[in-house]
Amino acid sequence: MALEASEQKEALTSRNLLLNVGPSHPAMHGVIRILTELEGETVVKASIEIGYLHRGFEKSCENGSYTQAIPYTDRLNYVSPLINNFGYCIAVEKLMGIETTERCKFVRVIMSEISRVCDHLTCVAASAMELGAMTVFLYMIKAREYLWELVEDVTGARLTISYGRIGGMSGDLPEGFEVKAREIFRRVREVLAEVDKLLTRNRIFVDRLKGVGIISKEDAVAYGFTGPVLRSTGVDYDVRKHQPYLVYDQLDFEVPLGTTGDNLDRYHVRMQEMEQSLRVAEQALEKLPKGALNVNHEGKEIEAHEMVDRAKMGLTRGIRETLVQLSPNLEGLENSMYDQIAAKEKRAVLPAKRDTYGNIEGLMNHFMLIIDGHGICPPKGEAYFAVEGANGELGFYVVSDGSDRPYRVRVRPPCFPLMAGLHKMLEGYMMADVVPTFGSINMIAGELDR
Amino acid sequence: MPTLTINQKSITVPDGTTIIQAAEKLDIEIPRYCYHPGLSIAGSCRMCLVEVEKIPKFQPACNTRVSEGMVVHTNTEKVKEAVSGVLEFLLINHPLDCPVCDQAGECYLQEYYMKFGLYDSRMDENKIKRHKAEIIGPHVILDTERCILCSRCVRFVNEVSHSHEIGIFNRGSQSEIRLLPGKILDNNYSGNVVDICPVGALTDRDFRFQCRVWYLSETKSICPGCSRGCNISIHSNRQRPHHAGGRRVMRLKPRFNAEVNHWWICDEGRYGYKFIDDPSRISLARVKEKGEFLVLTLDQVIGRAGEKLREALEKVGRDSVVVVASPRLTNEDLFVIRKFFGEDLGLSQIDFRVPDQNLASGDDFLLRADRNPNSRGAEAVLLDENGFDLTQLLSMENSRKLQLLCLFEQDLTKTLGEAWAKKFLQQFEYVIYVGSNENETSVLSHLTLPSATYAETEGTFTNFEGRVQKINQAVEPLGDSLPTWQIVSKLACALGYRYNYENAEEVFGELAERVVEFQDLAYEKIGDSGVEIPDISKVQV
Amino acid sequence: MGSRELSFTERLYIIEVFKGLWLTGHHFFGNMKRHLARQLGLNRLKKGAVTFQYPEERRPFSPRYRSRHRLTKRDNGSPRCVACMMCETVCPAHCIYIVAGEHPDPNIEKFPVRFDIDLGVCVFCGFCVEACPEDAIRMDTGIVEIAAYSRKEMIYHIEDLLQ
Amino acid sequence: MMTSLTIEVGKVLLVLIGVLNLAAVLTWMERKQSAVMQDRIGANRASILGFRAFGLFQVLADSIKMFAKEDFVPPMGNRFLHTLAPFVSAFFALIGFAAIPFGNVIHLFGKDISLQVIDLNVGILYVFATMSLGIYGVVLAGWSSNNNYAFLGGMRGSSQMFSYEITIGTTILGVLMIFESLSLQTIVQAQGELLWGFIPKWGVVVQPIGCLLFLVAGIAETKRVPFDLPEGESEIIGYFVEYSSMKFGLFMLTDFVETILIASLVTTLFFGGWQIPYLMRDGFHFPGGFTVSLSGTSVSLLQVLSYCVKVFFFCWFLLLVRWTLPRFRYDQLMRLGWKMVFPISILNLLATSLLVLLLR
Amino acid sequence: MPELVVLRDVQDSELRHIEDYLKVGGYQALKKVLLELKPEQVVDEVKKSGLRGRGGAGFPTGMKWSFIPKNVDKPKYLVVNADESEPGTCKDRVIIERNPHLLMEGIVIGSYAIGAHCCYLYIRGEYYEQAQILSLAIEEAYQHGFLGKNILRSGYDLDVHLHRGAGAYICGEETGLLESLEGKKGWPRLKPPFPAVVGLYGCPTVINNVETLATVPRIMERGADWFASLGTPKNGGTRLFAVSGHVNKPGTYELPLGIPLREIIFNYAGGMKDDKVLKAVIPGGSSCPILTADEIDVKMDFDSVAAIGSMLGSGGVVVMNEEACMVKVLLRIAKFYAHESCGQCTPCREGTTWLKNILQRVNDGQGRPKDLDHLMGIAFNMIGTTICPLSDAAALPVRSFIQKFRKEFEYHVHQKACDVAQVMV
Amino acid sequence: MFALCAVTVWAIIFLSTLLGPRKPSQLKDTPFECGEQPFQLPTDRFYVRFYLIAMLFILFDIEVVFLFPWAVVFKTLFLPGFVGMFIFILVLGAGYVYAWKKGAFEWE
Repeated sequence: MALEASEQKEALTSRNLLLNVGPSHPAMHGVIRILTELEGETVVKASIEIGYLHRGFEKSCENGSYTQAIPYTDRLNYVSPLINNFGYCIAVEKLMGIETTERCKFVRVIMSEISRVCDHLTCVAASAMELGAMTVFLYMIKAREYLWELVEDVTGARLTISYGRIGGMSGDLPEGFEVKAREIFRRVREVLAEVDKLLTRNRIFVDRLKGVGIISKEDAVAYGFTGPVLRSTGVDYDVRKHQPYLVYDQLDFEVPLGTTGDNLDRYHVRMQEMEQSLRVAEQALEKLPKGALNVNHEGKEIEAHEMVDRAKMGLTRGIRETLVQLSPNLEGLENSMYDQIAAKEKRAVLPAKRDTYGNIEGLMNHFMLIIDGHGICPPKGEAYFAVEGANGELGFYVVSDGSDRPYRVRVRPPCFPLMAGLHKMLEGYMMADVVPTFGSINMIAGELDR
Repeated sequence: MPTLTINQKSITVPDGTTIIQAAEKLDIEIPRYCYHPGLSIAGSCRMCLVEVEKIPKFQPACNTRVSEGMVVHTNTEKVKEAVSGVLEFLLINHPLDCPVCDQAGECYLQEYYMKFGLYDSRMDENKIKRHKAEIIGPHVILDTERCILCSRCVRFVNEVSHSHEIGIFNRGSQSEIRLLPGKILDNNYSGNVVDICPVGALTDRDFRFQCRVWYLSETKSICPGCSRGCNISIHSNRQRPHHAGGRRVMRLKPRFNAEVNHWWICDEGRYGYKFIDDPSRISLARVKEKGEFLVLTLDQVIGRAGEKLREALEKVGRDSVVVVASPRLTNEDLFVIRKFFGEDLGLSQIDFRVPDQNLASGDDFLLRADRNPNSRGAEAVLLDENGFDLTQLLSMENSRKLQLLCLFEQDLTKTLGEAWAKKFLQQFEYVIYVGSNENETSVLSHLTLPSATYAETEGTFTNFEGRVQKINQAVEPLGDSLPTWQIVSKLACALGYRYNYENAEEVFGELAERVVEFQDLAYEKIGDSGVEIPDISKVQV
Repeated sequence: MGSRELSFTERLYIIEVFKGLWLTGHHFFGNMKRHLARQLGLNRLKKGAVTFQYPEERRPFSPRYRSRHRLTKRDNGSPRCVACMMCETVCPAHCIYIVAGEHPDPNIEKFPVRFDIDLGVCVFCGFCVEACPEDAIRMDTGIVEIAAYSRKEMIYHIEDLLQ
Repeated sequence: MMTSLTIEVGKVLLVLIGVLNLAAVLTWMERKQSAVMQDRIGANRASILGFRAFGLFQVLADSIKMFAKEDFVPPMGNRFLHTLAPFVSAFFALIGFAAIPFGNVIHLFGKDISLQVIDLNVGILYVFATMSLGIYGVVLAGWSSNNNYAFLGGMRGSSQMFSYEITIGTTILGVLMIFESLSLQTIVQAQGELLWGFIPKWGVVVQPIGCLLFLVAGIAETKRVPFDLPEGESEIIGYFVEYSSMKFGLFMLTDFVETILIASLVTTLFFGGWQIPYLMRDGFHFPGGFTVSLSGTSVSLLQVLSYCVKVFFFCWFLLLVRWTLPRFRYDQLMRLGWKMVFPISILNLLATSLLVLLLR
Repeated sequence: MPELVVLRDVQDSELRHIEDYLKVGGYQALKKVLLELKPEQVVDEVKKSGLRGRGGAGFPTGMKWSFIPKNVDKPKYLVVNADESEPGTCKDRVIIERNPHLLMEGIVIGSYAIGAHCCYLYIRGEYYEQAQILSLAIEEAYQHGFLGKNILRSGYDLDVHLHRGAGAYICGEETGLLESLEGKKGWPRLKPPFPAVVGLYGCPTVINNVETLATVPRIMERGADWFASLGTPKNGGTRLFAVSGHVNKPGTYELPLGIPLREIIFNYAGGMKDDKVLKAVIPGGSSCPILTADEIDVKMDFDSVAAIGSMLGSGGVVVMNEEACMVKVLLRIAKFYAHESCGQCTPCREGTTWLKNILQRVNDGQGRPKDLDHLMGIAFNMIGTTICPLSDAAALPVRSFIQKFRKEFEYHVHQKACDVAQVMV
Repeated sequence: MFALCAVTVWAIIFLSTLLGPRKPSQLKDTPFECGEQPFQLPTDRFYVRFYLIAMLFILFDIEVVFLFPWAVVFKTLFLPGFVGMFIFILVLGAGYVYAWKKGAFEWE
């Protein structure tokens, strides 16, 4: 007791404990290994080892057509797949010089923001759960579930959405989307308020996060951090604001910033970003160009198979005036809706279903976009496009050699630089802080390892 | 030699060149349906319309001859509009058949729609129904709905095959291709109409629904059907093995070679690929024991063959071994046979000439009576020194018992007739058969080694004119089979010789050094269209 | 920024803890009330939980939801599919296997002799539905329970898909 | 002699069965309660003949499952200690109940039976002693598993429980001071009195701060959220990471038994134990002079019921806490224990003593 | 009464027999030509006269003759196009019926001018009687030595063969006619090479309309200057106008080029029948763009008519009064072209039928608002993109009809009914 | 009570060992460390901080034990008891403050 701390150490030299945290650890959101050197409970050294979920995303993309890469992008940041979808699509569109329709841009913004909220919800919820606040987790997951319901209504799936298409989307928003979305946003806000009550002013929670996992502005920039983690340090950088894409420049939102770059700041940044995202989505809903959505078709509506049969028998008279009733999976591809969201580029966008079923031009166009070796063939060149993913700047770099397969697809995942700098946020803190710090970064192995 | 400008690019071309040909030289694509370089000009599809300065009307590029100072535009808005307009006309009565059409994927309607069309359809009338899926000959099926009346096929039967089986009947939008009364499209070149048909009107019955064309990969090769050596592309399906019952080689297409076959190929050659994936393929090596074949590994069987060979050489002598090579083998195969049997083992009884009892006949266009692809090459490689003539041996009533016969790709029962062949084979104590497919001779052999077919190997053939042309590997050798030169090399190794050729190119390199006819040739120089070797007779002097 | 320092009362833990307990307790009693009401048959509409009792109670799927595939049929029960291989080609997972055959009707011409989907490999991206020019394949069965004891059983054949 | 032995064994069995069953019910309650709090339904699938009983059978199913699981012992670990650890944990948690009175004296079979297994005059110290010994289970589990995580968990567990052991001691000093006894039965009986004639003289009334601190320290003793550091499932998985089958089940059981123990102690020390306000031996005597007469047996049964209800309530409350709060970090936990609860409890003690002095 | 050229001797009579023809001074021009003039001089004379082909295109005849290469070994041919099948036109028939020998004389002069020794006379299949008349005339001409070996002892030989077509409009197109003559399907040939170089059987060939050749003897007789003075500059001579439709006196009138259309209708054709209001006129056969009533002051010569967007064509003036439904008229025309398209070139083969189908629908009251634009677009794509002008012939009327009578078409589309009176109001 | 509890707990453990299957495997025998081979096992000496807590516990716990009897009889002892114990607590407090100052309660 009387010994000085330094003397204690000399007198009772103990070996530091080398401990693996991950790859298969309850708090590892994906698979990653943090090799920690513990002095007591204190982490003196942490080294991050990634690659446990490496599945050759980029090479897989390069082995299929441009469209076939879209399902792969779902599995990058699988918590916010829509943003990945759109990021990739916009990159290819940039490569091809396609301009999407106004409505398409708005829909993309809405869906991106919903996805972002899902992502932040998951991140905060998981962090809270790992701190033992299971109830918060479930409340937030409940909110995410509401949003996913919305996503399902639009895309036909909850996670593996495959919604983006080069030059558009796989379908327009369904009817009644706006009303439902607003209702769900209201419910999400309720949950956020509850979570706020449970956590934000709770000292146990605040103490766990405050002053923990600090990264300085300079370090964050030097490591190439982006997204909430960078903003928590007070650096004002958001792709949506600083290199506006889609229609973000027409929408009003704030970029929440932190000051110290600790876990608490990241929590606050995420919580406020959710609110901002909901705001953006609501504004976009407000401004969404309506167009021919509710056009009353004079012609009668016929079943898809009837149209196919008629066209096959050459009885095409009047087919262009009829509305085709599609398989429910294809809702939103009816001609009236499709025109609103699909870019007018027949070399990239599948024709509307009525054209595929009902006239030879559409059918041939459809075929040529699907057949191996034809498909979408952007001109030779390269394009990089970055969107604001939930975790930061998500960039797609696509190189085309003029064929129907990308020559190179490279992803700049926001998590990758974060992982490079993670050790800075872990070292010097306690073993128990590994989990909240790691959680606050929201590492997604899918996009990290690709 | 007029100089003209097409889309701001200048080029000087010989007199009489048409715009379309000049544009081709400049890599400017002008869409066309009726134009085919091997046929007369019809100028009826109107797809190749171009703008020529100082001429008010659109000119069809296929029929307009260039003149000095001509300025042609193929990509102005007006031209694009005209071309897409023509395409629209072509498609208004085109059925929605892409899903069931074999042409989809190599259809010029699709291709040009994507390149030059891309308009929104205005057609809202009923389409004209016509005859569908009519079998018009042993190889060809006709769908008149899909026909765009480019008349290529009609011109082909009139101008190339001179068989005059089909024509265009009726007038206006009722026009359609029909067989002439009392005729069917049955000539030895009928398959070519499928190739030249730019759409899916004429499709191949043999290929029908077997595989989608976009799954196919192309390999440049030479038709082994006769000594003409027509240039072909082997279309094989390597991506989706579940199609066509696992058949790998799906079809053959002629490949342009101005010196040999132009754009054409005869049906006999075109459909002569079936043996490659035939159930009769010998895929495993085997040895006959007590009258039953026993399948062993290739190395075991080659070891056994080596033993037998050594036994024959050591116990009885060189005169007891006869090697019958085949003019179906590549130059490389033949060279390795010559090198091993002739030079290393010092055998003199090597030949490839087996008199054919039922000699086929050729025609005056492409098909040659000699159905072997490499007779000329075999002569050059095998016949240059020893005076052995197999026919003598065959005709001789042999009193001495011969020890070993090594047969390469020779179905003696077929060429000699069953009785004669059996009699001949019985003279030998042991018969080794190296071949790709089962036949009556292989069944009679004591030891069988599986060799790869021409689609599974690479090498060279020498055609009857002395043109050395290259074949390339399209698919992997089936089962344990190997190219013949590899089998012989392995056999040589089994007897203690060092044969370590990496590939056919190495064999050819040595062949070019050693065989006078091939001197100065290099494998990579052969290229896609082959090289004619100087007259062999002259070289021999 | 929201991370203002905690006030003294907040630093005492207890008040915030009780606020939290109040909130969760509120949820507890509110939900209990609804559960009880439902049990007693007083209120059939309000549920005390957001979860679904899966096998007997199902979450309503969105109409667009991509569930197990099916092949649509002609009036005579044969598949509408004409074996054009679009789905097979577009499938990013290469899980569709089609073999075509000749149909006696020249207006149909082609039909699938074999049409297998390996659902163990399928990624449910819906590209096949989108690629089908004949409206022959749909993913609207609402069947999401796709399980088998072996990989082989995960391959659905044409008969299964036609049902 | 025989009868008294029978009665003793009967009491032991009653307590044991009661506690074990309550622990089992708590596993169900934990699921259901958390579910209801979290807008879920919770486990309800286990059924007997299609009868589900709101998932109560899940407990049974779980135990069957655990019994049927492979009992795994890490090869490099100490087999004996490894087996001993859960035994120690559960055993010491269970025997603590011996000193806890669950009712007053009941007159049965012509005998006065005290509703308590043993009325020790140092009952409270006995209970603390058993709780302290329970730590060995955790430490042993951590040590014998030959696993870094388990080891860390064991270390954390021991440190944490050491720290809060002191606190838990100091927090009840005030109560002891007021009721002047170490015997729990005496303390409970003392709480039957009324302050100023109408307020029950429960511990919580006279020692509110002590009650609160005891509750905090008590939760810390149970190793449950927000003090579940030894377990810390998302951090270090816990001291029982290498345990499986019913050995693991015993650790779980211990958790719940300890929860009941703390609930019982809180009830006993601060909430009047089996006492019901205004209920005397012969019935209710409300402050206004209103009386309800009851037979002695029914009073005793009512008191037992009251005890049970109180314990049950505190179990519920502890679960509510467990499912609401996040977890402390180690240093924060120590700080809370050493720098907040401990000094405050000492101050509380001094203040109490001063008050007692002054009131005298 | 203007001076007549072709119908001079046969205004109201017929000169079917050579004797009659000789009586009015027939074959004198031929004598003059064969005995006094060299072929080049004949060509020059015709050139000087400014005679333009009367078949429809109006190409200067002299020029055409001069394209025949001089120094080739191949035989040269003169082909007479008597395949008069343009709806609304029946001028050649008048010449053949009334004065076949004038044509014969023209044929011999023309053949002489281009050095042809064989002439084919391709007559429309439906002109059975006319073919009889012609074969008689040919026989008589042979008998009188105007055909055959050593004509008029000039040493010039000429054989004329009569060939009857089989009823295809397309065989009126010169190369289609050649194909037909060669025994093939009447598909127009790709040009170049032009018939003047590679024509019938691959030999240099001149194809002339009946009226053109019938004019030639007169020019030879009275001189080029006289002929040129008849019409307007550049459009010399007279023209046979076959007036039909709602007029009092439909018939074929020979009038000098440049005469106003109004005069033809109201002076020569006797004005509108039943004094109905004139609505529209097709000035030169069905393939020519239509003219409205406001435009009938146009001078009927090649250039003036072209200047207002129509064509003089083959001179078939079709007059329509207020009761004519333009949709029906156009449909009738479109049906004709859809039927007559040879099917060789894509735009024509598909376009004509497509036009017909849409028009049929519009006429049936199933039209759609976009149809008119489509018709215009389709017609636009058909013009100038084919081998022969049939496609243009089908497309031009469509465009002009819709341009000039759009209201009427729109009425059909929107009201799904035909009510001419309504539209005119 | 003791016996019964012991029997129950033992029975539970025994039953589970009896009923559970036994399928050892190489992989199962490695200690769990997130799927990686551990670098070292906790047999070495470990960081001193934990022992410090144990020391503190012993010190304070013993002192606290002294308070129990005092508290029980506090009312009887009255003022002298209070003063005596106040001094005791003061001394205890001094030690506590020293430990605090020394950072024994800091768990960095």
